[in-house]
Amino acid sequence: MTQNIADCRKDFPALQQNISGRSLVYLDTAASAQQPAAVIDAVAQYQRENHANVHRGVHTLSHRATELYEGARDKLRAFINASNRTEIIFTSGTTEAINLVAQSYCRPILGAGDQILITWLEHHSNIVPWQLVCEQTGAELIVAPINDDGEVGLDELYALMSDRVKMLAIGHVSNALGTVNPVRRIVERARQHDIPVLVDGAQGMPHMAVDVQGLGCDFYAFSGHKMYGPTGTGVLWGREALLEDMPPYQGGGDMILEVSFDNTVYNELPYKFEAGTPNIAGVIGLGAAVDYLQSLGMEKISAHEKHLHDYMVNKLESVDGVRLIGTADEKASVQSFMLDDIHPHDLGTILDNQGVAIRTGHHCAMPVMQRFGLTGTARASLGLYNNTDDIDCLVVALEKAREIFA
Amino acid sequence: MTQNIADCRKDFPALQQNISGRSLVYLDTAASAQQPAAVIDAVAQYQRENHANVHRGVHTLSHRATELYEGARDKLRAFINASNRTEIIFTSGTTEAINLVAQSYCRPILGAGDQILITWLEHHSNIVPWQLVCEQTGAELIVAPINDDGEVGLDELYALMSDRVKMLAIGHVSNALGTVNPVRRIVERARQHDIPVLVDGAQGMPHMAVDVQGLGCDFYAFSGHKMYGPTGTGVLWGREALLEDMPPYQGGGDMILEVSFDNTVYNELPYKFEAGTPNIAGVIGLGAAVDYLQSLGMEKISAHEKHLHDYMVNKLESVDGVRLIGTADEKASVQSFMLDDIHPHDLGTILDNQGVAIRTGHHCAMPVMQRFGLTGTARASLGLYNNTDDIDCLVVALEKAREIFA
Amino acid sequence: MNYTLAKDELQDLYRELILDHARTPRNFRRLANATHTATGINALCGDKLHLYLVVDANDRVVETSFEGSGCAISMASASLLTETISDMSVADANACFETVTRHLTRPPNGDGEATEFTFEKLRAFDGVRKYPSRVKCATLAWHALHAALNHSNSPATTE
Amino acid sequence: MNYTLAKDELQDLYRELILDHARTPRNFRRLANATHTATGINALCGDKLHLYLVVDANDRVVETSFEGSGCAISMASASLLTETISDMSVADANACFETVTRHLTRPPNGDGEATEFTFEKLRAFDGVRKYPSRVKCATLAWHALHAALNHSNSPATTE
Ligand SMILES: Cc1ncc(COP(=O)(O)O)c(C=O)c1O
Ligand SMILES: Cc1ncc(COP(=O)(O)O)c(C=O)c1O
Repeated sequence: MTQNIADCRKDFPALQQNISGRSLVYLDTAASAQQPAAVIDAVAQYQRENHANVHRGVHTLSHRATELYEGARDKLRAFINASNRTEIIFTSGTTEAINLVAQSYCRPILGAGDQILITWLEHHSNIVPWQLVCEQTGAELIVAPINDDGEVGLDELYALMSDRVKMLAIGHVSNALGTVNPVRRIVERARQHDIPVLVDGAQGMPHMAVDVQGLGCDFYAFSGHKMYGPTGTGVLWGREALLEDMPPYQGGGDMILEVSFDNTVYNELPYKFEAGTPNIAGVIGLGAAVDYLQSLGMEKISAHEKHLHDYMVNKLESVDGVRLIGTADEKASVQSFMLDDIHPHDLGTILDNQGVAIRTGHHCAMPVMQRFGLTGTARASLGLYNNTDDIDCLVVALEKAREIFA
Repeated sequence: MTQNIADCRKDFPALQQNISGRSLVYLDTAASAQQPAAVIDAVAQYQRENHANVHRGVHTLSHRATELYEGARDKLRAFINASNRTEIIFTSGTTEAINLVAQSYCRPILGAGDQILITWLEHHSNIVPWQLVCEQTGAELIVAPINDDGEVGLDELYALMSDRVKMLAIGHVSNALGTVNPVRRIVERARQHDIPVLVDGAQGMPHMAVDVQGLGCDFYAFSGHKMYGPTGTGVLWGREALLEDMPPYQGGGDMILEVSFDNTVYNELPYKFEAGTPNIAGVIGLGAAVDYLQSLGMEKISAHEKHLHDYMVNKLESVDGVRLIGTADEKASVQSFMLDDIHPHDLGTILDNQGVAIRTGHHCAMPVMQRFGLTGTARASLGLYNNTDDIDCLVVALEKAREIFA
Repeated sequence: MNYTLAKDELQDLYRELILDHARTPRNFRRLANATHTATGINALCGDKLHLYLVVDANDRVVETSFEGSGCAISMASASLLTETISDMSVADANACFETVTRHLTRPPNGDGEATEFTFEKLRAFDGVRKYPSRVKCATLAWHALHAALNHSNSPATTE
Repeated sequence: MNYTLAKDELQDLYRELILDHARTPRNFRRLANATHTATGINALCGDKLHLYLVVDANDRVVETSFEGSGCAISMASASLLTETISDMSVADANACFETVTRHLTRPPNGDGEATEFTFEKLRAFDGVRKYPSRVKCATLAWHALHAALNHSNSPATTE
């Protein structure tokens, strides 16, 4: 494992390959990050040497698996500065984490007249769970607008805050536009109305040091695969006092202390919310991803990515016909754009043909697209393993696209 | 990959190790199976070479990941003889699959006066989700008894069937006792009352060829990690006509066709039920597990395990002080027992000290334990990689336990 | 580095006929008197197109048009579809749907393709078959046609 | 094969004193006049034990008993607990909880253990420390004691 960001690209096996005859330029980290060998190997080693079901076994393998799984929980707790390991609930991803809060925290307390507040910037995973629970309860979904730069209008957001709002759910960083929301300030305002705040941290975790107590929010949801860990893993962090009062989300093994047909006693936190056999191998891999990120240092990663992002924006602006979508003051590692009137989908194919992987389409953020009168954009997103050569390749590839569609 | 069951133990890296100085005897497959190298390598290779997010990307890696992920769906469809790939819904495990049906199929249609029918044999994952939905809707959970051999009383079960019953949820094979339920006959009776049937197949899949159309049930739920695949994976199979009519379970990316704040259009099957980034690597590993099982042949696996199970039962009966719990006529690969008045937990430790891994406790089936007036049992469970030597080691270890507690 | 190959492949994908129809789609309008309509949604990119048909009393497609937005491949495909099926019987149009989608989803250089496929202009899309994620773009309009002729209510997709 | 080692380890875990208390637990009964009670649940094996205390007006534990079922380690631990804390002040019993649980959860051969730990009989459990999954069995009764003395309502567990 390397400690130097400039060298760390070699830690990622997937980046050592050629695509269409040229070495892969991966600019799709916002969709899913590649994994360092340390993560891949931790998963494989667990499966080769230490696998068994967790929590209920007295034999050696079961004990080892439990220690590794619970050890990952400790790593995650420290990584986001949660006050207690019981507040770290493993889920299958951000999406499940948000649905859990919508169903277990909100559904029992919502009724007609109540509101859930989100923004136009959100990913579908931070929209649809709220639409579902509003439909189920008769509550209303209200949405704070964004401006032409892709920033949430704070005045409008604050104006929507009231006693009727039972939850504010807001992204830390927009996956479509890269906008970084001023979460701490927003939380302070929400506090004045006693509105609990869920932060969708799927795009926050990979790019900056996250301190959930510092942010002041009540729930923070994120996915392993966006932060260089395995798919099928995620975390819901929640304040213990809130989690304690919530009914379980799913029923099954491990989430109970005692089952009888008359009376079932739920287990303590975090187990109350972890029904069934968890993704043991995945969670252990996620712990290894945290180790990897900490060995580099989140501050260094942020600085590296900030530098690269500025370089990318400059370069893109120098390409004739490029229109940037998402020009907020505070941005992280993601840039959407259009090139002439080339459809993003065509652009994606042409770039892929030159070894450059970008994402195209609505990025699971259709309302953002509608706001800009588009059906989709091309999006280049950065990870800690990218460098300025990658950006240069992107620009060359864009020039070729213009030639073909000239 | 070997084709011969007698040789296949070498395909499993975890079984090549020593525990407490002696070669591992793994008799805890019912809790979680070990994985063949073919599965471990498929996961690692995917992560090293082909990882990207699925379904929405035009670039090469995203395309490869999508093909591999959807290819696994085709494998699963064929493996359980589902009529359509749209009926294969990937979940995080059996537990989530059952919760999905309880919440999406049952919750909207249940009210006071309605009933859900289960049996005393069920795993907590096939009890608690129904308790939760009954609590939410005012419906009633009714439970068919089991006899002293650990068999469901069919007359009593049939007597409980009526128009009021909106779902029968029953295990294919009991994880605590190994009882195989006559699912096909039971489904036929349920049909006469138009009762839909969910089969908890967590312990069915690893031990026998499963044909969901042949069984005639409506839903079949199972976990990857019980059938030599990765943790964090599972399948809900359901009849297309039922799945079509069910509202989504979770909201998020991929489960919608179109999102706006006025109107959200859900995606087609199976995507409607796969919100968020799935466990791509895990599902690909599950596909590799299916390939592995098919290369051996489920019939051969069943025959091998049946032979071993009979051997184990005979051997256990020859040990003084052993009392078998679960003596049904139809059994699969699982045997619970007590030894003198040694507490199972102590037994587990003593066996572990001799390299023999068994499970002890309530096996997430507390009602079964209560039925037998126990708090727990010792349980030896078999996988395709076990052999008669393993059983002999178990017996020697049990004799030592008797010495210590003499 | 093998840029020439890549560029040739791209030119094979974006042939002149495709670029031409994408730039200037034919029959691009709403038909107020449509007897059959359908919407196609490409879940991959979120694009939508609406197909309009006028079928007369003799079961003949007398007019076809479309509206919507999409990539060059899907726009060109829709545009060429409107030209291809104009004046066909409903049965022929359905058969055409079968032939075209089968052709496009067959791997390149598969068996017997030369003999079977008679819609010469549509060979412009042959390059698409190397890009499985783009095949859906090329078939979207055809799936919409199938839905329109068979009165399906939910939007057609290519999943 | 190293059976001797394994057997020695087992004898270190299941020492004579533990087997004796497990076979014939002391103070195994319900106390109708208990002033403090608590239930301990071991989630690992589903075992439950109920602890009963009589604390007098001077905050002294004048009687202790337990009921329930469990493995040899947890039964012996509960049995020895009732003997150990009988006649202690509540403050001393709480301190004893702290000392014992700290001692049992410390890895074997850790620092400074010899000097600190004064409950000689409870050294019978030292062998448990090599079996982390069994440490919970040894500490369960102690957690129940802590819950009883501090009036906690939910069942004590060792998670
Ligand atoms: C019969 C049965 N049903 C359900 C489950 C739950 O499976 P999982 O924990 O993988 O969700 C299990 C396994 O623990 C089981 O054995
Ligand atoms: C901002 C944001 N929120 C939520 C999600 C959903 O995450 P997942 O698909 O891992 O559940 C994503 C990623 O797709 C995202 O970028």
